[in-house]
Amino acid sequence: MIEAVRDAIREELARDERVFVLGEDVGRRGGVFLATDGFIEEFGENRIIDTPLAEASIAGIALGAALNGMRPIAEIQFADFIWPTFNQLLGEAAKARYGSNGKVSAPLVARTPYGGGVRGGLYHSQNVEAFFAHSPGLKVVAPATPYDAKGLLKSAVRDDDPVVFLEHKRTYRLVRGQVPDEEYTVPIGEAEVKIEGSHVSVITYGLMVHHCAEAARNLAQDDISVELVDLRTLAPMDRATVIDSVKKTGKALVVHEDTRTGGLGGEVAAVIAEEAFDHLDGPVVRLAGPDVPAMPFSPPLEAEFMLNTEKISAAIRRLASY
Amino acid sequence: MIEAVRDAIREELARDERVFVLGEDVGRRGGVFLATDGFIEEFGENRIIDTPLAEASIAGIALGAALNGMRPIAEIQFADFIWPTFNQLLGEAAKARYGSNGKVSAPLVARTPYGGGVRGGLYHSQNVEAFFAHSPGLKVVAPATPYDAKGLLKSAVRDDDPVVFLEHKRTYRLVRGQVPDEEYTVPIGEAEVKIEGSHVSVITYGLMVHHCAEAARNLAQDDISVELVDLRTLAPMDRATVIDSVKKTGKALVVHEDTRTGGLGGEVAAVIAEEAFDHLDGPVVRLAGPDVPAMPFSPPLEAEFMLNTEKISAAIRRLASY
Amino acid sequence: MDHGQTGPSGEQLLEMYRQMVLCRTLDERVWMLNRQGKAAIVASAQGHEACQIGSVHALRPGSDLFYTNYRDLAVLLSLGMTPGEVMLGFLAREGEQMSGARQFPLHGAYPKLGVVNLSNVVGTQLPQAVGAALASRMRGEDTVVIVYFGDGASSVGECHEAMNFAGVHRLPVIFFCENNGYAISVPRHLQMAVEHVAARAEGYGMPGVVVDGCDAAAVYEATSEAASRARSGRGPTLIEAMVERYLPHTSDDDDRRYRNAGEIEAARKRDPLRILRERLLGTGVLSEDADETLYAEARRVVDEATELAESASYPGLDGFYDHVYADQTGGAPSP
Amino acid sequence: MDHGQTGPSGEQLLEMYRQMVLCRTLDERVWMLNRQGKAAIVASAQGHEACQIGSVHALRPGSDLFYTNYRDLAVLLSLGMTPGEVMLGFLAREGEQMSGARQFPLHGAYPKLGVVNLSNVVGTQLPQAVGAALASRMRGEDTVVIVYFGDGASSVGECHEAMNFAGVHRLPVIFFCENNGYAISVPRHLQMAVEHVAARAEGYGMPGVVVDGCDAAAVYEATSEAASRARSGRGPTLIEAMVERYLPHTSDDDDRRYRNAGEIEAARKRDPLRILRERLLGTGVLSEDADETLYAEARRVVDEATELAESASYPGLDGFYDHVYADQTGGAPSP
Ligand SMILES: Cc1ncc(C[n+]2csc(CCOP(=O)(O)OP(=O)(O)O)c2C)c(N)n1
Ligand SMILES: Cc1ncc(C[n+]2csc(CCOP(=O)(O)OP(=O)(O)O)c2C)c(N)n1
Ligand SMILES: [Mg+2]
Ligand SMILES: [Mg+2]
Repeated sequence: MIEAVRDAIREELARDERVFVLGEDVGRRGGVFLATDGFIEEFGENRIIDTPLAEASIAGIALGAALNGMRPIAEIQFADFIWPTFNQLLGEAAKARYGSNGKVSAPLVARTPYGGGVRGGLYHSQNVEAFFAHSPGLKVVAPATPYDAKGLLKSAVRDDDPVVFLEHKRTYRLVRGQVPDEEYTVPIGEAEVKIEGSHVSVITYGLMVHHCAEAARNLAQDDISVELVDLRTLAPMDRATVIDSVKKTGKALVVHEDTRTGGLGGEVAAVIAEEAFDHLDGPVVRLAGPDVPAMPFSPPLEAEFMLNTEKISAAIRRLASY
Repeated sequence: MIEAVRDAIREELARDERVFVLGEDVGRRGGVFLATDGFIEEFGENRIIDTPLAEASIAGIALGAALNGMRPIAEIQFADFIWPTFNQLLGEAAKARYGSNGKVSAPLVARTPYGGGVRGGLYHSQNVEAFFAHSPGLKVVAPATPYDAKGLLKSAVRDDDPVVFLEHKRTYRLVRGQVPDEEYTVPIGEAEVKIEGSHVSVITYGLMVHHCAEAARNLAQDDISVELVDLRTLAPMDRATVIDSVKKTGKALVVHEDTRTGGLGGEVAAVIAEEAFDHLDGPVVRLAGPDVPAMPFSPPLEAEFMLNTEKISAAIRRLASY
Repeated sequence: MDHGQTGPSGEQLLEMYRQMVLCRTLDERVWMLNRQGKAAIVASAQGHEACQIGSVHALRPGSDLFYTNYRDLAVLLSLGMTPGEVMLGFLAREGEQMSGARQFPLHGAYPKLGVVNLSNVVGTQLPQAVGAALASRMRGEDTVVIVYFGDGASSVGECHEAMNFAGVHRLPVIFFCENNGYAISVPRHLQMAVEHVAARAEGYGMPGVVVDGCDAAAVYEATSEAASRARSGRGPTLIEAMVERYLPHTSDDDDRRYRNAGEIEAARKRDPLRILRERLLGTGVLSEDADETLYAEARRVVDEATELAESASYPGLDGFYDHVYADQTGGAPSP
Repeated sequence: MDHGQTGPSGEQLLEMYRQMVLCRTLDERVWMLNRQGKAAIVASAQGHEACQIGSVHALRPGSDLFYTNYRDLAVLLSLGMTPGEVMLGFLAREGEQMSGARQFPLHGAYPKLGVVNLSNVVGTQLPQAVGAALASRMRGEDTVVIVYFGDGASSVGECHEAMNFAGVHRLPVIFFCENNGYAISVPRHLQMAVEHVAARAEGYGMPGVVVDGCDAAAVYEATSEAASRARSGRGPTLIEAMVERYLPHTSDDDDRRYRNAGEIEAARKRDPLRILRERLLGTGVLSEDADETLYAEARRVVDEATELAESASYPGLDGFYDHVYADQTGGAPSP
């Protein structure tokens, strides 16, 4: 997965002079996850900028450069440190086009590794997608596979609006997958049915796509047919694909790693409860992280927080037999 | 309403030496909405602190003082300027107790005027409740009436956990109501059925309580009986009161001024779709602000953004006849 | 201070004065319209005109970039925004240039004038200006970016971050602080422990210059020097223009709560229009008659602007959903 | 520097040295445990011991407050945290004191020691420390609050805001910057445009003191002076202790990507243990034999701590939901 991210950025840097990278340790260190490994040698320190430790200004400088014709890719080292960017990303970038009545564009990408299951403890495991997805004017992308990551990141760089690009850090090394040699992009704003099925729709994104896919494969042996929808883009959300799936299956399970209350699953469930109500054969169920402040460090506590294939399978089973 | 807020703070300052106020212009100016009018004369500049213009540190200093035995009430002048506090409020304060395994408490209150309909334009009208309500460890309160405002604010000051206290600025002068002379509090965490009814449950909070109440009164004349639930506390949410109401009426309309996608209405709708599914006689409908970045300034544009009694009545009618 | 070599010519000063008169006349009018209930909100530029106009004249409108603050009416007029355009903003009418009347007056963007003022959020413009300078330099342009902000804004974390980055990368930025001694009601001694914001410049590796912001010529010179420093790759400068705010913070404020009459009286003595007028009369560049004419002309222009705006309609609802994203009707083209 | 009047006694220096030896021994052990796959993450204090321990000795453990950074193992040991407690944290076991193993080692709070380190988020401790000082002063206590942070943290907006507020209100805070020249891989010249973080102090109305952070005695003196300044109501001080980080940023880092061997070699020459050892041997306060004994004792203590932690179990799941709010099982009482 990390290779897909790296290749996408490198190709965009090579393709378009307006693209540049800024963030902490993106230069000689190559990024703490090596997303920009070797870039400073290849593109020079004018285009690969090691910033001071100051997230608010990383976002603000990226925004200023974007308003002035560039296409910055800002790396926020961990999503847990992204709060100081809200003033610039939610407050300013999201509203730049609307607030100028279309006079300016803010085509920046803010990439950040998020999510847990990597022994990151409270402050290297957080999920932040719900915050960004509640900000009209921003686009929010959270790919699950290397193919999607590369194609969506390239689309994000080319997009004329600010895009928050969320990379689940557990997928960086865990998830492998084919990525074509030839140039391609994946459009922002389209969910994908990753597995077709007829009994229960499971709607999810990011790392959970893989756990849900495994659960679906296991349950197939018990003749429970799961349709797996990967949102891929969280905002603007592809409601049509979600609704179509639920209309077909009549049952919906929404899954995310993020804590439950106020999470993105509420939005998905609400859309279903409103737009597919007449097709529902059971409650819209959410399976999500527990409502504790964040994911603890010690192994058993971390495991308790994280969803996994077993927890997901059990939830699907319960819903299927409703 | 503003008097209720002012009285609550003044009484708590008088009651408990650990309580103090900090924020921009809270001193001689008495706050831009006069929530602290006359306080500096009454309590002195050691307890009513005019801070530099720096929201991140207003929150951080309040947190540090709370950890060290005080009970600060921090005023963030407008909710639109609250993003820089996220690092301290969501990142630190919300996790202080959990992250120290209960060793420390962070009993601070962060008050802020929010919401629109006051010709505030993009940057003096925003709703921010959904962000705070997605942070386990924080409590979030959004009263609609003077009675609730005073009683809940006093509870917030006495609470041992960090509380974000949201005051809809349109209610400051618009809304009047009885407040008893004697000391009372309203418990955090309890919704209130403001109007009992049988056909449709309307779940809302803040300014919208008043528009919904008016709609309910109007619709009563057409024999549509509305049950109006005022959440009052947004987190932790009183799900039981919501569910009980929907079980009774079978229909639910969730209303908020905040933009729709990712708003708190999603959470409410999802809870209903999951926990009251068997009792539903119609889709769970959300009526909310439009998905544009924020509320525009020019009068007709602002009016287009805001919900009002007519829009709410129409939505209730549609749902009642489903 | 020596106004010789780098100082503005008499002609330039006269033009600055003309713009100051126009700004003052317009500013007084919008304040009046507010009191009549016609303009929802006004943040007056009165007292700040000399530093705003003096700084603009030292730069290159058309190629340089101007990250303005909400109190910068004089910057905008000096750059060529018309009083009619300004007035459309204050009355929130159709045709408003910077935000389509979606925002408070003077907020949004005016790309043709090189102006960006995205929001009301104090301090956010500072890192944006630094990013804009970085972009220009990456393309090898010799653009200078000036960013205006108040003494209150100097306390914001993003101000520190922006200055630090500009210092590290020696970016062509002029940090222009209009220090009027107040952030709404908060006076200097509660805002900072030092006399001058400029005292911070050294810690960012840039010069900090304190200048009398009521003296257009002095500001012109300080800005010229900062601009040539920036253009020659020597990096940013922090200019602190000491000015006075005689009026309440905005039309929503009541400054009697925190300022006494004597203090305001004293501040009025430093009226930049009076100072420049006396100088121009003294050097014979301006006559009493010509001064009268300037004011009469300003009143005429402002009358016209008012009529234009009052007869304009409010924006329609057709475009309400436009410009949320680029790929919607009317979305801005990619830059 | 004159170590006369205000300097530490030979006995004090010997005790500091003993703590430094213990810290180094423990630090090397946890690093080894990381390499064995037993400790998930380590941010080593090696190279920083003298400044951490020297500063603690100049303060009043028990009543002063210590807002620590993640690299401050020596501060914690000096305050009285036991090696066993430390080791429980590195192995994330039941009984860990600061966070119940919910957080990275050394994060959370240890109220009995006056220690708060809520999170891994760089810079957040600065305004919190300022708020703590404000609280103490409101109650009329003569507490001093010291807050430790790195050169990288100096760039964060909240650092500026915290220092500004402390300056305005002359709060009893010591801002203690452990400047090791790197923030992970980002070297000083990309972090700031000046040589020293201390150059910023003046802009906040406080003294800025640069001190050799490898010299425990010098740090002791500088901190003593700052503490007496703070206690006598004269406000905050910014101390910048120049130290070296010989090891990678953390056990997750690979510093060969951005530092050459020669540079690290040179840094090692400033090993604070060697420097203090030579001084103590020179003044006869320490003998080679006694030094051996100190190391042997440290190894014994660290062995014991390791055994204790390795034989401890992981926390159970019973308390997983505790301490989200006070009104849940086990919630902390109101302060
Ligand atoms: C981040 C933020 N906090 C608070 C406000 C409310 N506010 C608007 S202007 C202002 C004072 C600004 O003072 P200063 O920077 O000195 O500029 P001046 O108005 O004096 O020109 C305040 C507190 C805001 N707009 N943004
Ligand atoms: C706000 C924030 N941004 C980024 C990080 C990731 N990070 C952890 S330590 C560090 C470098 C800190 O450098 P410095 O302050 O100099 O302390 P040092 O590690 O050198 O002692 C970074 C970037 C973080 N923890 N918090
Ligand atoms: Mg000011
Ligand atoms: Mg460092």
